Amino acid sequence: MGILEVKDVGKRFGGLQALSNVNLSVQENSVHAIIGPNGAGKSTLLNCLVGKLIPDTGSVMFDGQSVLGRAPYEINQMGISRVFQTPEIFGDLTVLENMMIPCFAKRDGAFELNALSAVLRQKDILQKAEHMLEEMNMADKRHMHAAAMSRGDKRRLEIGMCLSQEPRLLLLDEPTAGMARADTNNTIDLLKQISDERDITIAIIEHDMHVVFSLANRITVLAQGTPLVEDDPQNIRGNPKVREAYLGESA
Amino acid sequence: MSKFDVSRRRVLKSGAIAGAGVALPTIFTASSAAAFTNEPTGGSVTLGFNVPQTGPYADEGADELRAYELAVEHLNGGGDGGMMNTFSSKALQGNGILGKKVEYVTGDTQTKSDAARASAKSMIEKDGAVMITGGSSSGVAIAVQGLCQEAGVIFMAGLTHSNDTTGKDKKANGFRHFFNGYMSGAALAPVLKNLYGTDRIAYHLTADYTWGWTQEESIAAATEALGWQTVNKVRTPLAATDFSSYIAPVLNSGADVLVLNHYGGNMVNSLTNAVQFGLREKVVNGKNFEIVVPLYSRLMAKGAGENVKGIHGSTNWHWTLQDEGSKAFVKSFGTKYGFPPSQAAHTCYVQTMLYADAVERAGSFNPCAVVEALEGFEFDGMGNGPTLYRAEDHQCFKDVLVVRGKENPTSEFDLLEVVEVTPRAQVEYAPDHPMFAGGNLGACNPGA
Amino acid sequence: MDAILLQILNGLDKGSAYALIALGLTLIFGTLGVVNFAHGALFMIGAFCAVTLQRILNLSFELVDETQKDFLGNPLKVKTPYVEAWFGPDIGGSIIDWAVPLAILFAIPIMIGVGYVMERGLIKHFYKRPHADQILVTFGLAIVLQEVVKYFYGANPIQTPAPDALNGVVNLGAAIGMDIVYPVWRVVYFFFAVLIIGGIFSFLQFTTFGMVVRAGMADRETVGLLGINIDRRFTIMFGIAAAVAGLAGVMYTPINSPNYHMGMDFLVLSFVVVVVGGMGSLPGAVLAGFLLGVLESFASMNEIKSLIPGIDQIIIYVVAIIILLTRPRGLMGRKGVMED
Amino acid sequence: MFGLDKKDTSMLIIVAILTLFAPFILNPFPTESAMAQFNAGYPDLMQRFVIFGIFAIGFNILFGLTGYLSFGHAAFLGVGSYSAVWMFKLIGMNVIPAIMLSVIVAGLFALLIGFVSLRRSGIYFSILTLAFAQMSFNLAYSVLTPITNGETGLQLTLEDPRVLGVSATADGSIPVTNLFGLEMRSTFELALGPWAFQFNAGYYLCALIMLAAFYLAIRIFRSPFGMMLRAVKSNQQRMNYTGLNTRPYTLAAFVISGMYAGLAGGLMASMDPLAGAERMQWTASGEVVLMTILGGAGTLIGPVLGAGFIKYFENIFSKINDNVLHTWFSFLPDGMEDAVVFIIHPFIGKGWHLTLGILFMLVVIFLPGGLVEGGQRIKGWLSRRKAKDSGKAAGETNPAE
Repeated sequence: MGILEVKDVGKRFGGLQALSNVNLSVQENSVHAIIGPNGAGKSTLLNCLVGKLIPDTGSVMFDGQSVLGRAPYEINQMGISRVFQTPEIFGDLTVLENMMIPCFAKRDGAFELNALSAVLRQKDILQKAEHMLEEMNMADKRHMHAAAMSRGDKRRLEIGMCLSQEPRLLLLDEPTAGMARADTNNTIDLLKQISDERDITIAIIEHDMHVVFSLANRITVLAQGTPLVEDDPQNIRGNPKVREAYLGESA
Repeated sequence: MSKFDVSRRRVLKSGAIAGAGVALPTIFTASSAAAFTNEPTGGSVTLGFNVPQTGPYADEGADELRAYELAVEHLNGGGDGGMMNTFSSKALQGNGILGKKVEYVTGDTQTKSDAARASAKSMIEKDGAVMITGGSSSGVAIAVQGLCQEAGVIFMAGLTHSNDTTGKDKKANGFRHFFNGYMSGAALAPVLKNLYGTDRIAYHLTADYTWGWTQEESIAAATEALGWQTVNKVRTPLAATDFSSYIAPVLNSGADVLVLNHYGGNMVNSLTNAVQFGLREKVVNGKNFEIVVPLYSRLMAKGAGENVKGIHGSTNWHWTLQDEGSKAFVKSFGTKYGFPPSQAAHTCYVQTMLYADAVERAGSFNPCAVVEALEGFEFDGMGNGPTLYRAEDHQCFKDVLVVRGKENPTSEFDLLEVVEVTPRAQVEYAPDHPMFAGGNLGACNPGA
Repeated sequence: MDAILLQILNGLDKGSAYALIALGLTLIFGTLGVVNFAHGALFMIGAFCAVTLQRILNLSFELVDETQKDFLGNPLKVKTPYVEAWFGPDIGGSIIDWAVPLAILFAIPIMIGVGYVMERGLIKHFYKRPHADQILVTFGLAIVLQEVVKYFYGANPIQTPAPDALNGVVNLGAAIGMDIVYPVWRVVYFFFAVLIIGGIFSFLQFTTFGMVVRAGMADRETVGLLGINIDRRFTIMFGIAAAVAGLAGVMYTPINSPNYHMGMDFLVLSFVVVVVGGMGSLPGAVLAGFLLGVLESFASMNEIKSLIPGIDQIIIYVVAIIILLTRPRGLMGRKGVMED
Repeated sequence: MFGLDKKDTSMLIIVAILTLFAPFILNPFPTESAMAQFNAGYPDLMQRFVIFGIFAIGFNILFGLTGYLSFGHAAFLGVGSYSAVWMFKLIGMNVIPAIMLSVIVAGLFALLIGFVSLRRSGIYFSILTLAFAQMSFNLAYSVLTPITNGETGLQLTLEDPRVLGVSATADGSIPVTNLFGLEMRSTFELALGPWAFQFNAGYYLCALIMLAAFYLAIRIFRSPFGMMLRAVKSNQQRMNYTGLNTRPYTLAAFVISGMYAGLAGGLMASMDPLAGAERMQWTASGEVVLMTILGGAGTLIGPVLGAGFIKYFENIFSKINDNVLHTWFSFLPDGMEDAVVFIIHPFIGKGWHLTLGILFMLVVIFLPGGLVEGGQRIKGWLSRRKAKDSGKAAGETNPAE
């Protein structure tokens, strides 16, 4: 039994069957990549997992509980954090504040009217956020406006924000899209480090094969809205069906 | 414009040397040595002219302000003296009021109760005004009247036509020279009877706020007393600009008279729309369809242009009147500004004169003394024939004019013609008349 | 039945004005991304183009007539318009009579000019600024424009009648055996509005210029990358939007005498119309304009008013609330436009 | 101090000093001088400054922090005023219960409207709030007249029951609003040479309440809640995917700012017991938006400055007339005097709207951050100059930055 179980999920947009019969099982503490050509339904599937879309059929269970019908913030509180394709951070806030917000969410839940105590008095949160910044190697940027940082730093910050919530499952949506090679490699190293050091499951949607094969220990290939195959990286690499559907096309 | 009128300017200049008033404003002081609010102690006295300077009634407000400036000039002995010469009371000497030079401050009511009160308060608190006057709507008049009562200064209402001003919202410190909805009805009814007969069916369109309601009530009561039926009374939103959807139902209602209880921009638009829909060419029940606008204003009639021709209504005063007072006023106003005064200008001028005269006769600016001097005061020579300031409700009783839109105007000011001067006796009513009941003058408040 | 038909006509007529103003607002918003609070002022300026032309045509020379007296007893100065003196009283008189339709020709260049100056001189600098700043600056401009008009024309409404020939009523129901009497000018106004709306839509649909503008509305950056000078076209669109508002104003003057704050009266309503239609959607703006016009007319029927007192005061807002709660982005709005 | 950091504390102290000494600061010109026209130190205007300051501070908690632009906030102010006046009519003339009721009623009203309107964001939210407020205004003006007294505004009368007070005083007038016997209108006057200063009880009550409201706003700005609100403005998507429910945050901000508006409305009625429907019109809602943006949205002090700026123009500029102008320029030769008056004439008195419109445009064009940015620029310029001067004095040994 995996930590995330997707069963028979289907989703239709008007005349387009975006997903059909998707079955997926993500094992605890694995790094599971979902790959597929453009339009294969990767993003749709991801949106079904985090509550942005509700599938027409099937079920999505996280740690034995259904996520269907729950709002994104509820699913997040269950322990799923999401990293976006383009980094989604609080651009108007400082880096430190960015890091504090998930800490508050972890401590206080989805809503807490904490209107009269000063932020600066929240020692536990401050400590945690500072610690996380150091871990992300961003302590020197703590008073910078987040919007002013480079894309690589924003990605780092976003991942750090997700980690500070101590999620059980981290979902990444093409985390290196549009990045320079050096930034990509840094991100790969960071993710490797995370999966090695932490008790965490990572599911990653990715286009870049270099990233996929450096990180994943399990891969699902999606084509035309349905899983083609699920296997180890070695086997995927050699699978002719995959080559035909995906690798050959992108090569 | 007469901005460069030298004589006027000189007066203004000297009049404003100490524009802010000499006496320390003592309004709202719980413990003060003064006998009453803003008691003038120096050589001058400050009056507050609170008129709409912005918003839809700004032109009317500008005309009121011209009248006030003229009145101040006359009180201080400048100009030709205007109606001071025809006024039956001869207490005013042309040397200011009680020998004190008259100065004034101006403010903007914006035709909003709040803004009007703020403006009046600043005149009382900051400038030391001992009397507030002006305004071009009943809501504002009632709000400012309430304020003056609390503050202990006199309020001489400007243009306000609602029954409530001297009815359920009357106040001891407030006085109204202008006529009201009841008087319009009482004056119009006999004329309408002569013109249109006793067998008519009326349809009312009424601006949906207190003034509209009191006028609708007054006109409906007066016409029903003639034997007319009222088929419908429809309330229209104040903010309405296009009245087509209110006019259309009139066509098939069986009514043969449309009464427009609208004022200002509302009146211009509803009348224009009614004429557009061909109501005036219509024949209903074998009779020509007629439109009545109970409260006319020449300034507004201009906006409706051709459409007012032949339409009847009432007004407080009109510049074509040929009595000595009116002639004197039109002459001095026309000479100074180049066009004849409006009824708003007239009532404001008269109110200022009446106040000054009352102070002079009372020998004091104390509001209570002024109230006493004005209550029951009978006068003449101010353009409306013999007039009484009734003690019970502080309403002036005088002749009311029934007017008609003129068919062949000779100038842009010559829009209305007087059909009948309804004598005072015909528009009088008991102070406890049901349309005016429910109020209480209270006691005069000298403040301090 | 007659009553309902009449109210539909009234609604379409009111809707015409709403739709024209909302159309211009949406054009500006869709192309430039600017929330223009001065759009009502453009409508008002258009109306005052008609007033101005009427005044120009009525420019007169004065002759002193000793036989008549003015109100102060001085000899009366008789005024004769130059136009009548030049063309004779008949032709001159009818030129004056047709002042409002003539003002269309007069207003188009003026409004395009006003729009051009506004865009180049002010709005241009606000593309990158927050919407709140755009609102504040255009609101300030609206106040300035209306105060300037008030300074020259006063606060009272000014009558600007339709030509005599178009002043009466027409029985629209004659053909179907019903009695539906309706003012001619209002019928003219409706068809005029339909013409303008149709013109704008076909201009955007069938010309290259329009195609580029539509593409720019959808994705400004991409079109810019194609090497097309999109800014210049947008400036022209601003001029066109100003002209649409101005013409709506010119033609509106015979329906209601114009005054300096008529723009503000329409501003809030037209914003409601635009939003109900859906931000950035031209068909949505037109549809919402007519819809709200018709519903407003129905709500002022006595039968409805007696059922729900005061409904005519609030109908527009009630409809707006219902539509926005059931359709998150108005009738035809696109996702992500002005949602944050 | 007070749980604030040093910077905030000093700002609070400066604001406190400014408000408490306002009767002096706002009356810089001797009563008899021609410039006395510009004095704003009389009770009514001073009260308005602080009351609208409260209104704008509250509005800024919503708009400045969350970015939600409400176009209907005047409705809460109006509801607050009506509640307070009804309290005066039914219960008695003490202002405390009236103000409390207005805050509560406005809060409930805001909860209702906010709950519905916050289902949408951006301009759709703005139009929803506008629609609710315009509905309230239109109904208050017409159908709801029995409750609101329509056009005239809700007033006190001699017939009101006032169960805990008296309907009429011994001398036959309506009793006045008071705080446990201290009349709101009582004013102490101080004449110092040619100057006169007015110290009004009502003003000081308003000022103290504003200081409390300002203090509370600082606390909210610096709290985790305030940070969450800024996060809402910055990125709602990230909020949702960080396990935070934005709706209760925005709703809480909406209700708090509605309560501020209700407080302002209640105070307005306490100073002058009349509640007019125009207080709820969209123009009144627009005014608070303008105050906030003009002063500097999202800054603490900005909205207060904006409120003061607009109210000053409304009350002082509208009262200047040609008469006054001629007094000022009487030192000029006659022709020049007329010319100067002629040029200034369109901008004063009935032209005060024009002046205000022009100033709006100038501020937005040149000071995108509002008046606060103007202040910062002046401060920056001064400190640069000072640095330069001291640098010179030190003989370039201490190079300026």
